[in-house]
Amino acid sequence: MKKVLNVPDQVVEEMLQGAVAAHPQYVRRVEGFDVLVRANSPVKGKVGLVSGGGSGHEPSHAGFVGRGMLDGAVAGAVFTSPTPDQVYEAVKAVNGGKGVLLVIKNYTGDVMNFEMAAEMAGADNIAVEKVVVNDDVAVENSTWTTGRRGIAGTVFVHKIAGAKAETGAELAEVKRVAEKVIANVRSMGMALAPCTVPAAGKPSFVLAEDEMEIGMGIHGEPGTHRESIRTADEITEHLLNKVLGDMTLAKGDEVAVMVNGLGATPLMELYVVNRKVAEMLGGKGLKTVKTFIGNYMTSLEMAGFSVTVLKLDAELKELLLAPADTPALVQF
Amino acid sequence: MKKVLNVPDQVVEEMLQGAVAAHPQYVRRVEGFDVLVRANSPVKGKVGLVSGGGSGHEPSHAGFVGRGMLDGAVAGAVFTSPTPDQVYEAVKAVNGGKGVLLVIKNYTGDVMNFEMAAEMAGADNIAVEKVVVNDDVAVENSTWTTGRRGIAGTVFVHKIAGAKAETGAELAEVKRVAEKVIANVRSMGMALAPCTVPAAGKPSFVLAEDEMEIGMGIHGEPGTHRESIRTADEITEHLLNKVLGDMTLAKGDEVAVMVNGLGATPLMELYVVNRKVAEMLGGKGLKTVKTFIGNYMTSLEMAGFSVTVLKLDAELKELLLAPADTPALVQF
Amino acid sequence: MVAAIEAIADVIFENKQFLTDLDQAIGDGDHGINMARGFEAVRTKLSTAPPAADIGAMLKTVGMTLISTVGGAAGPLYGTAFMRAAAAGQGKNSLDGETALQMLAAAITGIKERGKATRGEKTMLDALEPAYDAFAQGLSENKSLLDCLELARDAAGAGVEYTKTIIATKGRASYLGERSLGHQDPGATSSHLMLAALLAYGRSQHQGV
Amino acid sequence: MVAAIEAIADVIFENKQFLTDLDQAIGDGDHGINMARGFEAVRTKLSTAPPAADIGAMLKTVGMTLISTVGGAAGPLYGTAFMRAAAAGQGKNSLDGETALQMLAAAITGIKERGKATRGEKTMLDALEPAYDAFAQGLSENKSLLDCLELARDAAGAGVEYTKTIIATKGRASYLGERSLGHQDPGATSSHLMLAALLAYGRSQHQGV
Ligand SMILES: Nc1ncnc2c1ncn2[C@@H]1O[C@H](COP(=O)(O)OP(=O)(O)O)[C@@H](O)[C@H]1O
Ligand SMILES: Nc1ncnc2c1ncn2[C@@H]1O[C@H](COP(=O)(O)OP(=O)(O)O)[C@@H](O)[C@H]1O
Ligand SMILES: [Mg+2]
Ligand SMILES: [Mg+2]
Ligand SMILES: [Mg+2]
Ligand SMILES: [Mg+2]
Repeated sequence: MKKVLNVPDQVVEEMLQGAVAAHPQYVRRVEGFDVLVRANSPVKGKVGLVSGGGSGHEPSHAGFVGRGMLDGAVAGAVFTSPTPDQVYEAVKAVNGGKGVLLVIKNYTGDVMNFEMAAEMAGADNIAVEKVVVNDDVAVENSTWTTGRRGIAGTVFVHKIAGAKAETGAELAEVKRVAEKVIANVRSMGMALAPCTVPAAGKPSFVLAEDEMEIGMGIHGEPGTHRESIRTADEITEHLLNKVLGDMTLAKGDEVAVMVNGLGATPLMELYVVNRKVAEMLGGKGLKTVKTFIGNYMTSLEMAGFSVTVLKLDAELKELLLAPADTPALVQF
Repeated sequence: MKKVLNVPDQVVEEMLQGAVAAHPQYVRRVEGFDVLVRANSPVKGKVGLVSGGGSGHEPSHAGFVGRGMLDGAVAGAVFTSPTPDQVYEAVKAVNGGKGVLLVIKNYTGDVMNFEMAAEMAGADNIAVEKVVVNDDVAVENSTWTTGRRGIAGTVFVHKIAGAKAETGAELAEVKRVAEKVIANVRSMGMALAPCTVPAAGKPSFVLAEDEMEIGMGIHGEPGTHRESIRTADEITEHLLNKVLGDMTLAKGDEVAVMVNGLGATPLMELYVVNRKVAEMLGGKGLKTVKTFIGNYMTSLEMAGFSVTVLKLDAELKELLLAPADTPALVQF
Repeated sequence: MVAAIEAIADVIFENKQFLTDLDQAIGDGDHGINMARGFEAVRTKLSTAPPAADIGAMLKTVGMTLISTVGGAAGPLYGTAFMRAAAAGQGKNSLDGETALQMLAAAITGIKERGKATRGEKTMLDALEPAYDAFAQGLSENKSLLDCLELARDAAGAGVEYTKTIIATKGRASYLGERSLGHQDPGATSSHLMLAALLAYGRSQHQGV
Repeated sequence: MVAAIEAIADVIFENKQFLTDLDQAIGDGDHGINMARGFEAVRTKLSTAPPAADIGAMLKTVGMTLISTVGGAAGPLYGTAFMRAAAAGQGKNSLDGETALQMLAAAITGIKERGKATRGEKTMLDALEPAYDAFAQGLSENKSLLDCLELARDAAGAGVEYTKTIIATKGRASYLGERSLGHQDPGATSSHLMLAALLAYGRSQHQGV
């Protein structure tokens, strides 16, 4: 395990300290908890947005805490959902009187822990609603699974629901918009090389020198299959076809795109991927309103990427393009 | 070599196509050249800023083309300085009548190629000035070397000289400010694992499983020495002490910090590093005005990081905090 | 009773790597790490707070500690299980077979309510429900508490083996579809280990007396 | 003369990996890749454009092509070298020893002006300057053009060996300080290879006649 680390068990604590030191203008720590909230939390008269999950997906989620996106982010142990008491603290810290929306990635542990937190907050008479993001088309959404996983598409939920909350909308409205994003966003990823959870000390899976995993999850969960590495264009075509195959899009429709690096894949390669993405979407007569490219939802130092497409309507487009000011996403 | 690639020889071309497709609001391609300039270039009445170098350092430099930073970026082959004709095209494309400043990283090849371009532009009566960034304290600045290398500190030159140019300042003024940044910025890096130049197909160096290289250059040039991996705090302390040892800083001075990932090092680890950086700077009574943390000057998928400190005065601080709107750095 | 919990904690520490490896095969490779973190906290808690004679009170502490330190899927599930067992064991200073069975039943109900899984989905329930059945059977045959626990442990062990033969439809392993076949479930394994540790502890006490 | 350039191109292609490996040891591992890319472009250029009988015109094409395709340190240096040699050879359709010497001198001056290095700094100059001296010496002894070239090639080869014994103070290898000792300079090596290729080409022509 080659990492820049002190004590593996302390990595989340030290990361949070380093993040607060780096971004004091954006975030502050909820004392005693692994929770970062906006420096000016709670924002009165605004629905609070809380997300979180296991650590190791940085900049998700704390990197998106700030104006126009999240109010709070809860950091679990690496790749492990945070516990209910932590989420509960985040909810209390960001509640500005209009209630709190929890944005949960669809994993059994995350859903249960956030639900328990919602029950605790409910007992305090804080209005709490939740949405569960499940954009990963690598997993079949059938009664035979716990449903599709939540991956990079979650960032679009943060951005758009966050912009809606910033308008002063009510909790139900913010939730409606978040659910509209979830209904319209699909992603799929692949991995070339694994990552190592610090506390585990060894790679979470092994791939041969010429092998890749298609449909890789962001915690190292196996994907749809393994095969020999193919060209960037072939891989991109496969992933994007799977993504588009699960969406209803017509010529002239507007979309937003995210080409997301998993941690160790250089921007150079993501641009090579985006070349093919743009070519394919253009070829289908789709209009790409905005492309996000870089490391948004990572998996420690995993090598690989995911492609996300979000179908826009007038409402989603306006909210997507609204200003945001967070450590990891700033737009005018 | 595990990469998301099509043809290794085409990687720069395909990257540029992907970048233009991703950021049409920011950049356009100078037809026929490996040059990206602002979508609205040339900006009349503004000094043009051109940088560039070998590819493989993304988002440097094209990621910093946009309002408040660069006007143009020239992409050489991977880790190889671009040729004079390419730089010359960039100069012509961004010249808005007030001349052009070339921001060059201090490598023999870069300096020579940019100088030849300046001679070509001079023959066209375009006013061209150049500054050479040499922030890497790993290399001694003696008559026995070609001088310190230019690494991540270059991004501060882009930011601050770019902000100065945006005020409408004259070429000599923009150059003066750029040189002030260069005089006040120092960096040093380390690597845990090498990268592979696509056309070479094999890693540029080899490190044992428990080894790291201190003072690593961003093209895989050897550093000061190799040793067994130490803790994040120990490594950070060593690098930061080297950096500070080459600067004159007094209690109460204001600084800007960059904790820069080389490509494969996750943000989590960079935050762990920043925790120690903040602790050390705070301990010396220095005031950190702004911290940049993430992948700014990479080395393909090299694992490792660099630390940069820029000493600020009132002028540099104001320009550092001025707005910027580019693909890789946006601030209000 | 604190010593019983410590026996459980020890078996988790000993099997931290094993449980993690099992989870690496069909999940995300953290089950042992998560459980060890939780029981580390439990041990600290029980050693700093005055150990309650009331079994219910003590199990409530265990449950709440697990909920706030384990995380992932196992945290809420085992946490809820201990909380529910605590409620069933409230006010008791020692255990009889009937109470133990009620506690086990309450724990299982809690896990099912929280996780919405049923037997046969390749989860901890595939160890715990057979364990309950075996315990109940033993009790109906007037077996001793420890003999019932032995039946329960063996049934849980058989349940672990059974999980190798089925496809996961709950939890992270469900993403694997058919590829989860042949692998034993980490959560079922940790349940089996905890029952085994309880039994070994009980036997050692019994011999000592 | 186009064939002579092609002979140079071939030796570069054959040694692409070798030159790259040398550069990996003390530089950034691209010298062979850069030079091969440049001479690939040169070959294409010469095969599509009508080859000029004028040696100067042809070398100018070579120089300009190298400048616009090689990049790095070697691009401007070799590009300038060929451009300066071109100026010295302008209007000539064939080479005599004196012209060849002048062209070599002009090339070296160009490299020194552009790169501000001198002999002994572990660069291509450590192959080229000894080569020039040997060529001049041969000429003063009334040796033939090819015999002079052979002396030059051998001197360049010795210069390459010499680079192993000195510390680099110019170019990327200078960052290494003492650690550059023991390694031969990639640029000196490519210079030596080009001279060797020129000689081999000349000898083959001479035999053929
Ligand atoms: N819905 C569920 N009901 C019961 N047990 C479950 C459920 N989902 C998962 N589990 C159990 O949890 C175990 C995984 O725990 P753990 O690895 O700690 O959590 P995570 O999957 O969040 O990483 C599985 O092996 C399984 O036994
Ligand atoms: N200032 C200089 N003068 C003469 N030759 C130089 C100078 N700097 C570097 N070189 C030569 O260039 C060679 C390296 O070329 P190359 O690897 O293509 O460029 P880069 O160092 O930019 O990657 C060195 O081996 C050396 O011979
Ligand atoms: Mg987990
Ligand atoms: Mg180079
Ligand atoms: Mg797990
Ligand atoms: Mg080189």
